[in-house]
Amino acid sequence: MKKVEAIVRHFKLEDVKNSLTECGIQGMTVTEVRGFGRQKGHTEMYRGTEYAVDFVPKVKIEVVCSDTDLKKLVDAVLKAAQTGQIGDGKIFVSDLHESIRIRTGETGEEAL
Amino acid sequence: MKKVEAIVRHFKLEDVKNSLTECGIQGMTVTEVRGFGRQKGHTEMYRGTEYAVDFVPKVKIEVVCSDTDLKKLVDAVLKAAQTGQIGDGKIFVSDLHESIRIRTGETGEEAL
Amino acid sequence: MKKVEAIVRHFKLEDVKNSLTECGIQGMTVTEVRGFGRQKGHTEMYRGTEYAVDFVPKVKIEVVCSDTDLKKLVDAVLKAAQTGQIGDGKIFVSDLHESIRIRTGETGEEAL
Amino acid sequence: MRTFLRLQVLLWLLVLTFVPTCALFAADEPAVASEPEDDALSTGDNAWMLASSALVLMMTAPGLAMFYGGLVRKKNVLGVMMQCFFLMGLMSVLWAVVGYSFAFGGEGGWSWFSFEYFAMTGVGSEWNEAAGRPVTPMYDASIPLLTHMVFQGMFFIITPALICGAFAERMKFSTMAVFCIIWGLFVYCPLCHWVWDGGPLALGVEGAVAGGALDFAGGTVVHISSGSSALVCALLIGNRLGFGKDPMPPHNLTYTAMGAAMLWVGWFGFNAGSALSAGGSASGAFVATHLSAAAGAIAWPIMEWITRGKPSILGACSGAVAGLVCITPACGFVLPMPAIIMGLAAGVVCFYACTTLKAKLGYDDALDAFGVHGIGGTLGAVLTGVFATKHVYDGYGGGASLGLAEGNASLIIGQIVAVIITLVFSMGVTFVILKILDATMGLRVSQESEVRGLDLSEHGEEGYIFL
Amino acid sequence: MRTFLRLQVLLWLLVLTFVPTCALFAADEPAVASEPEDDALSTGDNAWMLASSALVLMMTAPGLAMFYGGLVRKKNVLGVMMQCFFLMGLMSVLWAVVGYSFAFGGEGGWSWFSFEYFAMTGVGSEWNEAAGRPVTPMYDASIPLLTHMVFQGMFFIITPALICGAFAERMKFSTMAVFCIIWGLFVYCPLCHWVWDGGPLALGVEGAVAGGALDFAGGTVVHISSGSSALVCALLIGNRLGFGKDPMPPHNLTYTAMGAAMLWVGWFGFNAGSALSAGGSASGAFVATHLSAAAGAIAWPIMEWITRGKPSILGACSGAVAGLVCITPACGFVLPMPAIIMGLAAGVVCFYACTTLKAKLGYDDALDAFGVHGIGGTLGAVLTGVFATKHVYDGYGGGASLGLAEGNASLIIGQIVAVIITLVFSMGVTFVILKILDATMGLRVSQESEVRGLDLSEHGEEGYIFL
Amino acid sequence: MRTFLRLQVLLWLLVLTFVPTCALFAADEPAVASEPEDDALSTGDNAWMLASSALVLMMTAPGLAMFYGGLVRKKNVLGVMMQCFFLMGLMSVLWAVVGYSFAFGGEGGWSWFSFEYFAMTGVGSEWNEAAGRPVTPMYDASIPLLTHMVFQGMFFIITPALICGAFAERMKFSTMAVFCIIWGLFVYCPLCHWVWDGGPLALGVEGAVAGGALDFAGGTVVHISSGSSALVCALLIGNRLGFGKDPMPPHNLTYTAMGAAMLWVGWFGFNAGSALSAGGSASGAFVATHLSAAAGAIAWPIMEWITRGKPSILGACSGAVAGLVCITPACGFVLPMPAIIMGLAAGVVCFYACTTLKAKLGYDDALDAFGVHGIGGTLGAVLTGVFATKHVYDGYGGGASLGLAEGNASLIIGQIVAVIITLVFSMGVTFVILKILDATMGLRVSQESEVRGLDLSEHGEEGYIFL
Ligand SMILES: Nc1ncnc2c1ncn2[C@@H]1O[C@H](COP(=O)(O)OP(=O)(O)O)[C@@H](O)[C@H]1O
Ligand SMILES: Nc1ncnc2c1ncn2[C@@H]1O[C@H](COP(=O)(O)OP(=O)(O)O)[C@@H](O)[C@H]1O
Ligand SMILES: Nc1ncnc2c1ncn2[C@@H]1O[C@H](COP(=O)(O)OP(=O)(O)O)[C@@H](O)[C@H]1O
Repeated sequence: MKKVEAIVRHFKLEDVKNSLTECGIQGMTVTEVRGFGRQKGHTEMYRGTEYAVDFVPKVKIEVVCSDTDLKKLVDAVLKAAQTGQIGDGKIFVSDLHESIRIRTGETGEEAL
Repeated sequence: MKKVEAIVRHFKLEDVKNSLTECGIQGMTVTEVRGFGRQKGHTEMYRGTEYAVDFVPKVKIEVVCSDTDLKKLVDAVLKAAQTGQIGDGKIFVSDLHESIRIRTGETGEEAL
Repeated sequence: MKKVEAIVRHFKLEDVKNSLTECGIQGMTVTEVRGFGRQKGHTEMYRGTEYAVDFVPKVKIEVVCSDTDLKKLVDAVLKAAQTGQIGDGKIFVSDLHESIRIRTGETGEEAL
Repeated sequence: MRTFLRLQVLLWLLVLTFVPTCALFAADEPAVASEPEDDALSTGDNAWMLASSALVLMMTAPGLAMFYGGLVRKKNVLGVMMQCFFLMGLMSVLWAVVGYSFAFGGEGGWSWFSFEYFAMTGVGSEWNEAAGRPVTPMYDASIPLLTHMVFQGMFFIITPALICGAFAERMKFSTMAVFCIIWGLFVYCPLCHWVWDGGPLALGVEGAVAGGALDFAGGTVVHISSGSSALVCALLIGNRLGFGKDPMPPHNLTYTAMGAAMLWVGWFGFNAGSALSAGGSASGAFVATHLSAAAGAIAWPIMEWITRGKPSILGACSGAVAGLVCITPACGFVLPMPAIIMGLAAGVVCFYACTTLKAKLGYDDALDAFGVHGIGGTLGAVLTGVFATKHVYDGYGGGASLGLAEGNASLIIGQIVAVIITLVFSMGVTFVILKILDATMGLRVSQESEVRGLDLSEHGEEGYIFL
Repeated sequence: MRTFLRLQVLLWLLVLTFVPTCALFAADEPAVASEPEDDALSTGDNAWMLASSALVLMMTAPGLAMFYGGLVRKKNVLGVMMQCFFLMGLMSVLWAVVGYSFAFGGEGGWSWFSFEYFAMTGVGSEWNEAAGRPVTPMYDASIPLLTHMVFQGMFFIITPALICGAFAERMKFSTMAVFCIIWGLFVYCPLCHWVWDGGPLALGVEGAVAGGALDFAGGTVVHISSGSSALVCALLIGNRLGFGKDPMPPHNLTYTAMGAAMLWVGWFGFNAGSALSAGGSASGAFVATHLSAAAGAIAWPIMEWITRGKPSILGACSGAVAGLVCITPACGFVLPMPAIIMGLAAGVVCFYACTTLKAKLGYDDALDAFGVHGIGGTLGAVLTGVFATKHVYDGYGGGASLGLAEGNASLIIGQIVAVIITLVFSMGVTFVILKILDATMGLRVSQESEVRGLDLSEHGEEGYIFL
Repeated sequence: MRTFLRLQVLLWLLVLTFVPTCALFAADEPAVASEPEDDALSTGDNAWMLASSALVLMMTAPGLAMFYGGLVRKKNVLGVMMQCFFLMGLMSVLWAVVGYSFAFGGEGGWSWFSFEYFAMTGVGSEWNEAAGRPVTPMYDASIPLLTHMVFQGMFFIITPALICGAFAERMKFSTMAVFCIIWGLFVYCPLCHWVWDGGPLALGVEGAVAGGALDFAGGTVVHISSGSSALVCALLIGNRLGFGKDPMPPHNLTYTAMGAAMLWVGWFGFNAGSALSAGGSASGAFVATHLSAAAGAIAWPIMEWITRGKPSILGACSGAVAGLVCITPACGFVLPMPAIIMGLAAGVVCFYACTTLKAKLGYDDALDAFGVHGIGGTLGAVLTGVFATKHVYDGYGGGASLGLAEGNASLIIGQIVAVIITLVFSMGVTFVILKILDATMGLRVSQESEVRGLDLSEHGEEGYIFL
């Protein structure tokens, strides 16, 4: 099994979710994160004091899938999240040792 | 070492924490996440506009442990987090390359 | 490639970010987390009811880097985040299978 | 089940539309050709009473809604705010239709079912042939009956809203609404009638029980009645799921603090407005109110400081409210310095009631409606018998001594008797109402709804969407 | 582009400084030696009017600012609050310089460009040689012109602020400011003049259109004008990006609820203050306002309960506001029970307007400025023609019947004509203004700015930094 | 250490209970048989003054508490709110016991230690044998002394609360409380006495310094005193940890905006209430206040627009407050248009003070108490000398010219001298108090507490629990 972490723009979440469900993914977990990267943040000014806000709000989507589904899934994210502008985000893929469904105790790909 | 990520129901956090500390775990890290899965979200209605809120609030608990502790730990989570209803959550286990305690610079299982 | 997760104190974020950019890191992702560990939380008292708040606010910094940059990076975090007090946090390192830049579709270390 | 609910709701709507429609025609009866009495209207008094009415409405929302809203868990914030807000609508309509008539219509005595002012008959202005202009009926010489009605109507809102603190985070919304209607008509109206409409609990009324009692702005009528009913509610509905096990800290103390501040500000309308005029009595009540709140706001956190090492803002807010509750029956009868003493006493006593006592007894009065309003109101009613003075109010006429501190022991007996009657009556009737509702509609939301929170399960909304 | 903007801004600043400076010297002209008329000043009336003015300002902020602020998405919360707050500054200065003069200066009739009170000439007090003291010009016998000016000035703020609900989350701030200035002078001022300064829409004025209409506190002037203009705005500026596709739930309903409560409280100043005195008329308006709001606050959620199974707090708040809007033109002319009927009607009608109607037509009136203020105001203006009664207001003199319910059909015709004139005039002028602004400044922020949110893109700030 | 603290606290509690108890008996002295003078009470004036008192309390909380609370970091939000709330209690009790007596008791002159009204002696009502009823002592012909006392008492709360902006996020709560007590008695009371109780800074008083000065509602007494003391506090307590390095943006600008709006609304009570009546003077002050706030609310963001390209809501709020501060001393003496000029000036000058000046000097006046209240107050006091006019206030009698704009140069000299005296006195005494407290109790929380935030370390609570 693989764990895919995609860090995408906030307002792309709805699109990515739809795109993933279309290609058969049945579960995912989403976290609010802030990203630092090529995309510059912005400055905010409060009564004459300027703050550089380097971190841009992003959304992290975590999906665990079988090795065979990996490519399909990555492509789905790529398609849905791309705007072509700096700051589109990243996809990170890593190996997963085991996965368990708490409700039933099922393990492995059955648990997804 | 193994990293265990458990995505559980919000109101089970206290129970899981207690169950983990009972079985000797000394540290964990918790994140607010939102999950999408078999458990359906709900619809909210604002002045006649209906929104499907697909993402359900969940809590992600991350624990790093030695390989030997793994089973004990997974069982503890399973026991504490189960309600038997759809939406109980998942446990994901992956391998960890290294862990370091920032305060002392200790590495490996010593750092936990 | 390696994924480094550093859980540090809230008010050290700015320092760690600077220290990382100085050693050439161009991207990172930050999440608000709450940690449980040797550092005790605190008790809050509301109209005579006492609550033990076991979880301490922490910040999780995720950085993906090449295997060669790993040491430099870990040292940078160690230096910037250390106060010597209990609760300084941990660094967890794991292997990464793949990384992709959504904007361009580049993969591997190019994508960082 | 759901169909039943809907039918029920429809019925209400019909009634609510029907009653005023009738009344519309009722009001159309030939105008009486009496002499207008509204020449004596004092614009100064009326200006203050209108401002006070606005202030008292502000107490329920944003005041109480923020105060209570901040104290619950995030998932129930809209639930409590909705209770306050909906009651602003529901109780006001009820008041106009029958409440005011029950409370202030008819003669004195124990019976309170007068339809004198039913559907505002004789309250609104009327074309006066003799004067050749519309004439507004007056309450007494200086303010229109309309002003009195609306000012008192604001009390009819906040009193049941206070009770909501007891069953917060678990009561069914529909049952809450029905409960408040019945409670209003069968607990609030009679008490109001007995105390403020020349009934058997009022001082100086012939045949008053134990000589009658003083209650300037609602120590018995508002606070003891709601506080003691709240205790019954908390006991009958049972503790929140996970009570004593899961942490249930206030989710937004900034709301609680701002709500407490608005309560303080609004209470000036509540108490000084109860003078029903803008003269020296209003000023005296205003000052007493302010000083008692101030004293409470320091006493409670200082108690925390001493016993636990840290003064908290929740303590300061609770203390201020306790001081305000305690001075409510007394504010028009006491001098400034005793007001400070009453505030200090309220801060200390309610602190123990909400911390030690509640913890010992183990009931779940979620937002301490009993601990603050029940205990504080009782304390205030009794202390009124101690500190009321002829220097402020000539209760017995001719400058006779009034309170215990002046050497008269009879007032305090009347006060204590009035407290007991109020306690027994409120708790008894509340018990009966709740038992009936429990058997018919059910008091409590399902366990699943409670875990999800009332915002989603009862109202289908979320308080904050910050993502 | 930016330089142009800056120049423009600088220019304004100059104008704003220049005009008052002139006026300063204008006001320095030799004082007239007339007899002082301010002996008739009623401190009671003035006390109530000053309190009312404060209450009406509170309606715009915190009231409306929280009500609207809570309804938008988090990234635009400061955007709408800033619109409200900035208008408090901008419209007030404009009102003092020319607005008041346009609205209330000169003779009646259609023309409204009077400079009688330009830059407050003749409004402030003046040294009176004969009396040997400064004398304050009076509006009528009982309150100073200054009080009237500032009270009416508060209406000049909130009316355009209401429109902001329609173009929320996408309008350029600079264009919004210019729009409000022009709209104020060319829509609000004439309407105000026609209705409240003895113009051709006022009842009883010679040559009034269709006999004239009644508008106690601004059904036409404030709500129909702003509501219908809001619809034009929503249509011309277009829907928000992602409208109908992305979820756009209110980000903070606790703000919305607290804002609605403050609107309710502030509306007492708005409506009862429109009596311009603290007598029976103010009391009657106060009561009608309260009961209509109350009825609306229960009608809307009960409609939700019936049609969808759950009453929501947003429904209760919307219903209360609808009730308040609806009673605004009527509050000084109707009895309490009809006020309840009007509130119930407003709750039900606006519920359908904001849910079914809007969904069918598909325009994006983000915060329902049209659905609540346009529809509710129209309903109120018409129902005023039904329920206005001689028992409250002797409109035709001699106790002649007033509303349809009393058997007189002529008033309601005047009401309907006034509504139509207001609708056509407001929408027409708004259309022209927006077309011109669209061609010159542009109405809408860039797509990128809209996605980021107005808080950051237009003001460089964030609402909440909770990390 | 902790034991010491507890003892101290206990001591206070004893004193606080003791003093009023004594007073209770003091007030029990035989009533004087003089003729009642309260027949001249004007209910209109009293109605307005009571409403004003409520408005001024609302300025401290929710007003200032939200304004300041939103500006700090999340971890300190309860800290500043608690300071405001606790001061509402503490300063009120202090005022009733000795503050009012010091400020308004005794004769004029520099000395201010009068015990005339100690513990409210002679302030509350008293049984009057001659009249056969309780009689309320009057302040002057039209309002009770009680009303005057409580209205002025609200100023005694907000003035030290303003200072809290300077040492926000790092001051020890206990030291803050002690500081405010001493500061109130040794800075506020004397200034109040000198300016408003016929002391040597009041215009027209024999022997007034440089002819005396005009201060309608507290330019010197409230704003210069608190603003300049705030500067001393900021300097002596030192910068916040990480100041200039870590970002410290306002954590909740929605609170700040709503707080500013409430300050604006409440300021009507502050300024127009300072007329102590509801006549033309109150109306004039009300209008001047509103227009100056409005002008400030546009001037500051327009400055930002010009210099930085974006107007911000924090700018609009800051500008409104600056305008309000600036008009405070002048509001009862100037015409509407000059009020606009003063507001514009305040907006521009305070903008530079808070941005350029502060940045250059590098002190950490966290919430700009000095930049807004110190600078704005000084500007206002000086401009009062320019724009005060005989058309509004006949300061010298017989219609003699008043301000510089009318050709009289002597007033402005008196104003400047009064400003200098206030500045030197306030800063000097504040310096001494702080030095003593630093040596005894310590001013600042530990570094660890500061990092954790005052909410947890000083009060053991959290502002928001949103999980
Ligand atoms: N090395 C990295 N490790 C972890 N997260 C990263 C890394 N580099 C970038 N990110 C995440 O990806 C987001 C987008 O990266 P950015 O450099 O701004 O744009 P792009 O990927 O289009 O070049 C960042 O905001 C950050 O959250
Ligand atoms: N493939 C997945 N990858 C990541 N997280 C998942 C995945 N499937 C489910 N989850 C997480 O697990 C939670 C519970 O899953 P759900 O399907 O609702 O219930 P159950 O596991 O009992 O069948 C989801 O809310 C989501 O956070
Ligand atoms: N086994 C673990 N798994 C995951 N996170 C951990 C673990 N142990 C500690 N942490 C994280 O590290 C933080 C610091 O740990 P703590 O024991 O308090 O201090 P120290 O590392 O200095 O001994 C914790 O708050 C928690 O977030």
